[in-house]
Amino acid sequence: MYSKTVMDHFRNPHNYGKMEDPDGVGKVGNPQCGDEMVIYIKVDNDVIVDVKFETFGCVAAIASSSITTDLVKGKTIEEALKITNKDVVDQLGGLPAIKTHCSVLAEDGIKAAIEDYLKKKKEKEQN
Amino acid sequence: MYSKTVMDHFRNPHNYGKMEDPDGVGKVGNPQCGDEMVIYIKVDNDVIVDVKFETFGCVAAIASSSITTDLVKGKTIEEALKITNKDVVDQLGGLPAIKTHCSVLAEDGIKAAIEDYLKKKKEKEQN
Amino acid sequence: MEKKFIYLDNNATTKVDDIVVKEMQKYFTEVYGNPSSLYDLGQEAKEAIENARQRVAKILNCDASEIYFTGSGTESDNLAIKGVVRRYQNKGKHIITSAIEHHAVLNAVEYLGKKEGFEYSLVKVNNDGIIDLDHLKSLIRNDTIIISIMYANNETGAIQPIEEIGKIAKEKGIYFHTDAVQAAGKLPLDVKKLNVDMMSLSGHKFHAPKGIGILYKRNGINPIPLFHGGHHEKNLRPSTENVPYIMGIAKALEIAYDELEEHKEKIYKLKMMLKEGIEKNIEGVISNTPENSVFNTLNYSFKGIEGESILFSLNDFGIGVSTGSACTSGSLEPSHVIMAMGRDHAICHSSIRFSLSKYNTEDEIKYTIEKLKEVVERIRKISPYKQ
Amino acid sequence: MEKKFIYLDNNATTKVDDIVVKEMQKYFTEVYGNPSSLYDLGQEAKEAIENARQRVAKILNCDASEIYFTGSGTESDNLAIKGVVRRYQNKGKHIITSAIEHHAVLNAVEYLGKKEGFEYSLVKVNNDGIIDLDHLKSLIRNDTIIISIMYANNETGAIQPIEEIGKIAKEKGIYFHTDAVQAAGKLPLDVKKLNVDMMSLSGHKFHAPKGIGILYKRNGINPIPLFHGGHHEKNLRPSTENVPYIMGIAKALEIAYDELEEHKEKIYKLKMMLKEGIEKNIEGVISNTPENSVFNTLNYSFKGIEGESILFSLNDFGIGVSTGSACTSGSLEPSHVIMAMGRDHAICHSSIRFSLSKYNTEDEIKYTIEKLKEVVERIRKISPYKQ
Ligand SMILES: Cc1ncc(COP(=O)(O)O)c(C=O)c1O
Ligand SMILES: Cc1ncc(COP(=O)(O)O)c(C=O)c1O
Repeated sequence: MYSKTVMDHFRNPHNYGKMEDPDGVGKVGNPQCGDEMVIYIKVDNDVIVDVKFETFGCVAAIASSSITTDLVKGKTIEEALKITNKDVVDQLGGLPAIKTHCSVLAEDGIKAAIEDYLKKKKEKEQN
Repeated sequence: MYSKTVMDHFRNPHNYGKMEDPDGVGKVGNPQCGDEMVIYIKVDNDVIVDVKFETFGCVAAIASSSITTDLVKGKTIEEALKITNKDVVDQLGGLPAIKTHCSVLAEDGIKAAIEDYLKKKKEKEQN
Repeated sequence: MEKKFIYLDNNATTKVDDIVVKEMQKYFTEVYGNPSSLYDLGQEAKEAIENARQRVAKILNCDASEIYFTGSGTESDNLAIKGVVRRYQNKGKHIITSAIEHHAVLNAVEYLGKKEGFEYSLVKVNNDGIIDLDHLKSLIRNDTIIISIMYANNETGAIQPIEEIGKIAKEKGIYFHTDAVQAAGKLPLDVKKLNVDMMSLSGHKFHAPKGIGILYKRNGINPIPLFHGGHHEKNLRPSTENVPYIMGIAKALEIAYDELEEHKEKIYKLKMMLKEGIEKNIEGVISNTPENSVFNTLNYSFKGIEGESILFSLNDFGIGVSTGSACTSGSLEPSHVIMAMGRDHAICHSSIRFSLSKYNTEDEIKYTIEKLKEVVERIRKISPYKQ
Repeated sequence: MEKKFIYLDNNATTKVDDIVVKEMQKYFTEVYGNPSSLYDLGQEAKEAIENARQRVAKILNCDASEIYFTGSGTESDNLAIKGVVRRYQNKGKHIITSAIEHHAVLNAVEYLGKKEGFEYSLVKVNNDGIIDLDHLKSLIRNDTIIISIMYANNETGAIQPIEEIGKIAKEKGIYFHTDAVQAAGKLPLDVKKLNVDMMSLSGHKFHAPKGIGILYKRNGINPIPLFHGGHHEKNLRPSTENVPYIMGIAKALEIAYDELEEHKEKIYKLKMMLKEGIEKNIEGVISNTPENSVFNTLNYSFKGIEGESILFSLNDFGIGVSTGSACTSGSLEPSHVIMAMGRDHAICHSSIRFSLSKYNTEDEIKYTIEKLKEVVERIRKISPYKQ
C-alpha cells in the first residue's frame, strides 16, 4: 500500500518534535478530521535554517510532514513557497490516491508557517 | 433418490412385453408428455390370469408398471379395481413426490385394461 | 474398469484439477488474511488476488480493472443483466435473449418481466440450435437496452455467432452480454474480438471449484450491484473475497488455455469415437449436436426411450451422463433447448448429453458405447415403441 | 517469536481450521459431482450437503429446511432484507435497523431507501454501543415491515439484546432479521430462543473459508431471491452448490460449538490479560468495548494518535490489528460504530480493534502489550497531543 520511502519516513521521521522559540508556526487540519499538523520554522536571513513538525495522523500524514521538513530545510523562503504537494508525493515515491490530501496538508502546513513568520516579521518591523 | 424396490423393478421389470391375444388392453399417457403405458390382461373366470406391460417413461414409470402387474396378477377383476396409486407407491417403498403421477398412470393403466376387457366382454355377450 | 466412475457429464460440473487444489491450499491456512486488511498478511492476500485478476484479464484480452470475481455463473449472469437494466431503464425497458439460454439467464429475464416492468423477446434458433440472426435483428426495438446470448449451449454444445451479434448490438448502441460459462476452456475468450460488453464465466466448468464465477464488465458500464456492503470488487460485488477460489479459478483458466490445443485434440478425438460408436451401433438415434459445437459435447435422442431410464441404467454400469441440464433434473419438463430446435416432444424426452473432459480415456468411451448399446436395447424391449 | 505473525484481527477473518481444510478435500477431486445430478457421484454430493444442512440446523435449533447456503455474510444479509421488503412491500415500506450495523446491512438499507422507495430509521445506541430499546420501540410504525439488528458488533464486540428485540418484533408482527456474523462460534445461536425470523452467518469468521454464508429463514417467509436460475436451495439461492465449502462451514460450526466452553475460557483469559496489560501500562486509553461483549474482542482509542499509525507500527513487529472494520479500511471516515457511541471525532480516529481466536497464546499477548506500549509512546512523541 505504501512505498518504501513512505514507510521509512513513518518509521524514522525526520525533524519531529516541538521547537523552542520558533520564528513561524503553522497549524493546519484538526484531529476531528483525523489529521493535524503543526510546523515550526526558524529563519535566518530569509533562509529556513531549522524546521520541526508535530503530526496527529495516519502513516501518510506523518511521512508527508517528515519529507516536507527535509524539503524546506536550508531553502530560502521564496524557494520553500514553491514547494507543492506534488513535490511531496514525488519525493515519497507516490501516495495512495485516497491519501493525497495528506501531502496537501503538508504543503499547507509549511505555507502557514512561512505566513506566520512573515506576519511576525512585519509586526516586528512596524514596531 | 429412488428406493431399492423401485430400482429392482426398473432393473428387472416383471411381466413386460407385448401380449398375444389379450382380453383387455389399456393405453394411457402419451410420449409427448414423457410417459406412456400399455397394459395387457388375460382374464379367466373373472380372474386376471396374466398381465403384461409396455412402458415408455422414466425409472418410476417402469417400476410402477412392473409392480402393478405383480399386484393384479391372480386377482379378480373386482379386487384389481380396488388397487390405488397409493398401493403402488407403498409397494415400491415410496416414490419422489415429483414422480407420484407415474403411480397414478399405472393405476389408470390397469383400470383402462379392465374397462377394455369389460367392454369387449359386453360386446361378446350382446352378439 | 468397474471401479472408477466414468464421468461423462462435464458440462454439469468438473473434477477440480489437482494442480488447482494445490494452488488453493496455502490461502486457507497460511495467507489467510482479509485482502482489505492493511498489515502484511492482508496485503499478501490482496496482491495474490490482484495478480489472479491480471492473469484472467490477459486470457480475456482486457484490463484487469474489468474483471470481477463473483460467487457463481448464475450470479455473474444476474449481475450483468439485472444490474444493467436496472441502471439504464430510463433508456428503455426491452431485453432480448434467446430461447436456449440457461435458466440463470432465462429466469432472471422472466423475473424482470414479471416483477419489474421490463419486456423481453426470445430469439429463435434453427434446427441445429443456432441463433437465427435475422430473427434477432427483427426483434430489436428503439427501447432495447440489452441483448444476452450465450456463447455455447450447455445441452447441445452449439456455438453461437457471438461476434456477429456483438456487431449488431454495437451498431444499435445496445449492451451485449454473453453467458460464456460453457465456452470457457473450449473457445477463445478475447472480449474485444467477440465484441462483448459483459461476459460470465463459472469456475466449476473448467476444473476450478463450484462457487466462484467471473464477470467481465467493460469499463464505462455500471450495473447496479445485486448486493450492497463493503467496497470489495469496487462495490460491484461486496463480500470478503474468496481468496482460495480466486487463486483457483485463475490457475484453472490458465491451465485450460495453456493446454487448449492439447485438450482439444484429445477430447475431440474421444468425441468422434463416441459419435461413431453411437451412430454405427445403435439404431433410432437423432443427433441434437450440430457440427459447429464445442469439442467435448454430444447430445442424442434415443427414439422410444425416455432419457432418465438410460441415465439410471448407465449409472448401474458406473457411467455418469445427463438428460437435459443438471439444473432441471428435478423437473418433468422436456429440455427447453431441444424443444426450441423444433424437435418432437417425445424426442425431447429422449435426449442424453455426453460431455467429456481431459480426464476421459479411450477405454472409457469404448466401454460406454458397449454398455449404451446394451441399455438402449434392454429398455426398448420394455417400451411400446420398439425400433 | 519474530517469525510467526501474531494475528489479532479475527473479526476481520480467521485462519481456516486444519480439520476443516481436510474435511473439504475429497469434495474437490473425489465427490466432485453436481448435487443435482442423478447418478451416484451426484447423489453422493447431494447427501453430503443435506447432511451438512442437518448438522447446521441442529446447532441453530431449527429444521434443516430452514437452512440456506449462500456465498457470504453480505449476501445473506442482502437476501434477507431486500428479499423480504421486496416481497412484502404491499404491507409497508418502512425498515428499522441500527446505526452500528455492518455495511452489508446499512448499505443495503440505504440503497432500498434511495432507489426502491423504502424509508428507514436507525436505532441509536448508548455509550456502551448497545441498542436503545426505548428508541427502537418509538421508531416502530404501522408500515414497518422488517427490523434488522446485529447480534454482536464487529468493531466493539458489544452484544445486542436480540431476544428482547425479537419479542417486540413478534408482538408487532414485524419480521426480524439478525446479522449474527460476529456471534457465530461465540454466542448461542438457538433461533427459537432468540426470537429471530432470519439470521445471517459467514463462514470465515469461525475458521471456515471466505465465500460461504448461511441464511436461516423461518419456514413461511418467502424473500424474493437476489438471483434467479436453477432450483438450487429451493430457488432462493440458485447456483451449483459449493459442496466443499458447505461441508467446511458445517464442520467449522460444529467444532466451534462442540468446543465452545473450552475456547471461551481460553480466549476470554487472553482478552483479560490484554485488557489489563493495556489499561495498566498505557496512559490515555479509552475503552470502546462494554462489559457485555463477545469474549474475543477489545477496542480501545489511544488519545492523540491516529489508529492507522498504530496499525502499521504493530505490523512492523509482526502483529496484525485493525482500525474500524476491514471493510472500511479504504475509507477516511472515522468508524461509524464508535461515532454512534457518542465519542468525540478525534477519539474515533484513534480506535484500534484487537480480536482474538483459539490460535492465540499468552506469549503473543505479552509481546503485543510490550510492543503496543512502545509504539504508542513513539507515535505520541510525534503528535502535537502528547499525554
Ligand atoms: C457483522 C458483519 N456482517 C457482515 C459481514 C460480511 O460478511 P462477508 O465478508 O462474508 O460478506 C461481516 C464481515 O465482513 C461482519 O462483520
Ligand atoms: C450456460 C450456463 N450458464 C450458467 C450456469 C450456472 O453456473 P453456476 O452453477 O456456477 O451458477 C451454467 C451451469 O450450471 C451453465 O451451463
